[in-house]
Amino acid sequence: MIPPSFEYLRPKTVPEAVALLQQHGDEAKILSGGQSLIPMMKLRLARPGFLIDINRIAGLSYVKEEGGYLKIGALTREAELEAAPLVRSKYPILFDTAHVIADPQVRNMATVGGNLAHGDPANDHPATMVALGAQVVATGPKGERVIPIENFFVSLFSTALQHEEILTEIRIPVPPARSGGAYFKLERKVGDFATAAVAVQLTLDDKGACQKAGMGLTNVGPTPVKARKAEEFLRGKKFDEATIKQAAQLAADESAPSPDLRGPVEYKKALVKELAKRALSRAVERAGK
Amino acid sequence: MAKKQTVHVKINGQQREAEVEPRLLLVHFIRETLALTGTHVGCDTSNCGACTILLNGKTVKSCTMFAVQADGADLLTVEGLFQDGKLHPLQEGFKQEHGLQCGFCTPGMLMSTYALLQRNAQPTENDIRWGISGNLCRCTGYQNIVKAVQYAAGKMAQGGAR
Amino acid sequence: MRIEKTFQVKEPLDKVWSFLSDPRKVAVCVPGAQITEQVDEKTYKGAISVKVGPSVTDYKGEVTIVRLDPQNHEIEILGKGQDVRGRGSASMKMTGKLRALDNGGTEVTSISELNVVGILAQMGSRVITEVSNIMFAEFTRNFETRLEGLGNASAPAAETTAKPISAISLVWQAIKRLFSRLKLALSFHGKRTDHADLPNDSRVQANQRRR
Amino acid sequence: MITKTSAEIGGMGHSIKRKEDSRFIQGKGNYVDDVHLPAMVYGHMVRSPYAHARLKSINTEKAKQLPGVLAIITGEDLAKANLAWMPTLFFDKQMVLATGKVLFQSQEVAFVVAHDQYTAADAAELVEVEYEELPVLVDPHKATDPSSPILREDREEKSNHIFHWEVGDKAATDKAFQSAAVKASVHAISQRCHPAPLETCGCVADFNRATEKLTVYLTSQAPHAHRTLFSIVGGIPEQNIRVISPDIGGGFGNKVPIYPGYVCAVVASLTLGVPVKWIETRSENLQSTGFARDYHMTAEIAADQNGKVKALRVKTLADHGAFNAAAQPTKFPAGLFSMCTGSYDFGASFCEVDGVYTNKAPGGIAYRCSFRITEAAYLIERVVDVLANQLKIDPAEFRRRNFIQPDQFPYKTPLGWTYDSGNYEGALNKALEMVGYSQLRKEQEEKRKKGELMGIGISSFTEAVGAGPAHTFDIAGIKMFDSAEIRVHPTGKAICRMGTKSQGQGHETTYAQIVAQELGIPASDVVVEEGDTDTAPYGLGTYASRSTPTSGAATAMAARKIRDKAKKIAAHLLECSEDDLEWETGKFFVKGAPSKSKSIQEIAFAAYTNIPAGLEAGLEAVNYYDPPNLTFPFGTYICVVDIDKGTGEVKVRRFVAVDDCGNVINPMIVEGQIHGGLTEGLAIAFMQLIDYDENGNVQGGSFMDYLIPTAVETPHWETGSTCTPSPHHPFGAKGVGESPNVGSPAAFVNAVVDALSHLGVKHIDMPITPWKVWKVLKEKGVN
Repeated sequence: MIPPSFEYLRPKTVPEAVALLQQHGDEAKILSGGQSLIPMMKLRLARPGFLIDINRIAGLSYVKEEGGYLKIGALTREAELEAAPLVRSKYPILFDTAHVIADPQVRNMATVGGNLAHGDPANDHPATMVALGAQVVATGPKGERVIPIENFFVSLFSTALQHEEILTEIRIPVPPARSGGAYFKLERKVGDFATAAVAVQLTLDDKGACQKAGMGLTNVGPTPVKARKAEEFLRGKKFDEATIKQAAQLAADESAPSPDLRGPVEYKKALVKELAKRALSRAVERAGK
Repeated sequence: MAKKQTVHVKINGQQREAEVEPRLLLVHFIRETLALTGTHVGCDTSNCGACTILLNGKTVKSCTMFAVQADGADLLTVEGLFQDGKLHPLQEGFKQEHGLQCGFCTPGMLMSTYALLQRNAQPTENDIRWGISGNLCRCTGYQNIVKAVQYAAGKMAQGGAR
Repeated sequence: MRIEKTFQVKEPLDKVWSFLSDPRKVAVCVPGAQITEQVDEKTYKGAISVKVGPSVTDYKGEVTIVRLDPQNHEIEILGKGQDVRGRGSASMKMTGKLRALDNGGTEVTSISELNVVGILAQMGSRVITEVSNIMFAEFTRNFETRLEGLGNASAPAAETTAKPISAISLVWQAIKRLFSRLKLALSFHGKRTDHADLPNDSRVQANQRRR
Repeated sequence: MITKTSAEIGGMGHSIKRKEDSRFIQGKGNYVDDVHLPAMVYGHMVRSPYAHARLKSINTEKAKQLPGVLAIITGEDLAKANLAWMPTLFFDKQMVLATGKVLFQSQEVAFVVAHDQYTAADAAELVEVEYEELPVLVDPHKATDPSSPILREDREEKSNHIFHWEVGDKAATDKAFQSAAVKASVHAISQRCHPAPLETCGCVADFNRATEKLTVYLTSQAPHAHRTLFSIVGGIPEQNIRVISPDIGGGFGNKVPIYPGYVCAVVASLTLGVPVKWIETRSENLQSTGFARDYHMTAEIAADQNGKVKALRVKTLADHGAFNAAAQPTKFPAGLFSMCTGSYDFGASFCEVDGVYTNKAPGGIAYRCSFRITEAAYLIERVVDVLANQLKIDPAEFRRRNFIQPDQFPYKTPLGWTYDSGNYEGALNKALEMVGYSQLRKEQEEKRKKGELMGIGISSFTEAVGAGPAHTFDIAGIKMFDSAEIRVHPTGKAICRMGTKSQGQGHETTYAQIVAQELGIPASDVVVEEGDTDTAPYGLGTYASRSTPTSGAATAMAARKIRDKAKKIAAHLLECSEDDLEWETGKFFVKGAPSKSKSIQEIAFAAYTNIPAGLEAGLEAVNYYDPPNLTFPFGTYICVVDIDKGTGEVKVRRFVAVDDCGNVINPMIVEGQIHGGLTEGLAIAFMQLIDYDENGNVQGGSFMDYLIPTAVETPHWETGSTCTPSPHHPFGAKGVGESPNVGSPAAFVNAVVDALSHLGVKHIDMPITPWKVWKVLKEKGVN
């Protein structure tokens, strides 16, 4: 499998990269981890005329807490996220998510930024970031702008990023005490896209009831699905079995999967419900610790 | 054709350079340009891992990277495992425990498990299975590969470390 | 795959029929499509560009009126295109039926069947249904919008002119309409200049194609 | 019994480490894609995106103008040389490059040759092909409908029906069914799948204009047969063709047929006079070369109240795709499918198979099995479970009641096979014991009370391997013997060449062990060479687990010839009569005077330095071995699964495999073969499927959707063995490489069905995906 020809550009800074995007317009494409783009180029399903390789831009790879946010540099590799002590200790949902993305080699190259910017509803971070209420920082000719995650995914493979913009950072509000999250994914085998997956992030109040709930669903719609009804339903509720079940049902109702080789619509909806139950239970357990 | 670019790499300890088209895949650079054919191609879709190499110490699928991206990088392929006149304990382990049959996936498996042992010197069976989950094998059923890695881990713990 | 949709418009049946029975008018409701030439009474040449994320597939082909039944106000249109790179084809069969409503309006029923053959169907099985859904949704919305605008003098003149049709202007109108109303992932080729004059919100749509 | 040699000799039964490994672990294997010849150029195939279309025109002008493009070959070009079509391995023909019509998606349409593979790929895209799409036939059940298009216009018979084949006594079988107290049936599909060895197919064709010699480096499981076919089809004198099968990265049946890409590369090299390399991509491999199975089967059993089976009736529809390229050398259209009576003592039986064409890739190759025996084993092991369940008899007990008994061997089956030896109950008992069967059944009962789903599946299969006796098996008329040639050097070391070809089975080690066993030359002193048709004796290759039963036997027979000659030399050296000599591993000694002996090494030296009068110099022998019968390995596999009711996921908790392949050459290698075969069985049961949508688009045409299990999905295998030697094989071996793939699918499926049997579930078709299980659970009101 041989990719079509392209010009390769390797900017050293974000402004340089943005300028290249402006210069080459529609023909240009950002190369980050390349683990989605390069396979498509090899199949000749994608044929950008210019590849702007941003991997050598310094300062875009980090995982740190700052100003009330967990900040993840767009070029942070999935494997780095998975291994980050801060993620392991405080953001188990991110560890859950990174761990089930593709396979070890792909995770060494694939970036968190790319996983979001590709706009693929089957990618794993989008749902998790939806659950976490993250923000995406886009850098363009006029500088940075912050896009709330719920406005970021526009349609299948399309995001709110403008052509001249590069996704540079992901910001996740540092969860308050008594918070917990989990990501549950069913895949046909390691390395596959999710048949369905559910991300849940909860904050409990001092009585153990739900103060805040975030739920995102993977690969059950043209964009990652924010399960708003389930989130609203949970607010103020105690997490008993009936509540969890009902919230899971609401999430399933909000999903809009398409049939494919992974299963029919009916199954995928049922799977959302089942995985939502499990993710909610695990999130409650983690929040309670 | 896009204009050629010069790629410098250090591969298995040796400096090499070549002029390449930007679209040249790293795996073809290694196999064709540098004539190191131990690294294999088993699929087109980044699934099989036969092309796994180490790039700056991390495993990558060299079929899913362009050679130009590796400019300036330190690469290790299966040909670089044999050092100081000795097989790497993993190479020994694969032979001792019958961790290979047709041998086609073996270079990729060796590179993935090499990286695994670097970050986890005493992996459990589960760690090993997840560690090689980006490498497909059609012959062994993986069980003896797991044993081969355990063999190497044991040997390295006894001081054969590399 | 097959999608059936029924909707109502205020315009009277005759007017709707004159729109529906003209493939040049219907074709431009298909996202990314353009009619480039009329071959004969029932056959037109056209092109369509389907974009899914970073992938773009351009099809060239024909639109044919398979069946035209003015008595019952039914039409069957078949659009078939081959990938310009020889990697497959796509075809869509659209059956449209009209029924006069008591309130003077018209009920439109459209049944669409889409078949995709080749590499997209092989490699894109994960997204093909989703893409089709989006395309159909766009098509139906355009169709409705066009019908609603029937009485409107601002309807593109090109649609009523005979062959050859100005592909660029036609597509351009379609793009404007689409972008001004819709959020969609499919975007459209057409040798347009730039999108500087698009309304602000549509610019976002037109631009988010690379990553 | 086999005399066990010392570890230093490393004869049979020793788990010596593999000789071939040293190069593989150092990245020094030599696979076809590693072959790099001076001035070599590259081929790229243009393929049809359509499953069925008329070819209206091919315009190669734009492609030819691309710098670096050397040639573009089309079907019309080949037709001029009468090469547009080639024979398949089963009395049909196949288009090399399409003329007139294309009949399946990804069919070969044109072959582009360029200086490098990147340019070739670019040029392939510039070849403009105009098609007119035709109605597509995907469902084999509709193949003979009058409304379906006729696919093969080249055939005289205007029908999509290829063959009808039946075997057995229909009248007696029907009668047995009429009077039967109990009947059970199952409709089961052995789904279309693909062997998908990790190395795809490919070749380097190198025609030397000066010597007029064509050398083809080929991913071939049968290099000699391929040489002959190249000669017959291409009209090149056979002595001018040399096929070299270098290291092969797995075959599993995929590399038995000849593919259009090979022919095109040869034609291109003949035309251009330079070496031409063509290597398949993975998608091309899955979409166009040798698929397997696609048998749609119904089995019915008639039995008495006690669960004693009486008769078996089988009806099967075989989907062969666009060309019948079944790689099978029997004279029966469905190969060994009539082995479907399995391990059980049936009375009357009847089996019929109909083959049809559809708009799918051609093939019907034997994927890690003898021709169609996996389908047969799966069917019988499935239907006996259905009957056992119907009669509420434990499936282990049911099998025990119906097994062919050890004293019945050699056993003639009602469908015409003669099994050499077996002890089915022995293997069953061992497996039951290893797995702790009665305890598991108790656990299952308790779990059911709690609403948990756990299942135990048994498969007591009989395999048939080692094709084959020449009276039944041939390829294009060439009888299916196989060969070995042993040369002992003056220093007592040896080289051994065979007609087979390892693809990972470890021949370089195991054949050396046979020589070691027979001649006492240490295995480490024996080099084994295969795959070069200029040096190796003629043979039919490696598939159908035939290497040990045929070339292995030939090795022993050739070694025995050498021993006979060595005896003459030893008598000469020891100045005694041959009758006074006795053989002990590695030496002849004078009876009653063991100190008077000559080692094989001393004898070898003498064979070149001190030859007795009247004897030719040298110490070598060749043997072409035609086995008197197939060998019939068997075993019992037991699988334990747990089912997640919420998601439908099946987890294989345990899997016990007890195999009986007779006497074992290298237990380590046998165990490795079993691990691998079980893993492929797992994949077939739960993952692997080449499907087609209604337009004939391949679904599962890449590793994104053709699912190969990773180490994470693969369970830990528990292996055991019994030993019932083959009575007719020179050292009692039977062959084993494929048993696990033949026997295991039924064990997996039986386990899943067993977990759900209390809900009234009788059968679920493979691959058993989570959503299929979930759907069944939903229908049964479980979730």
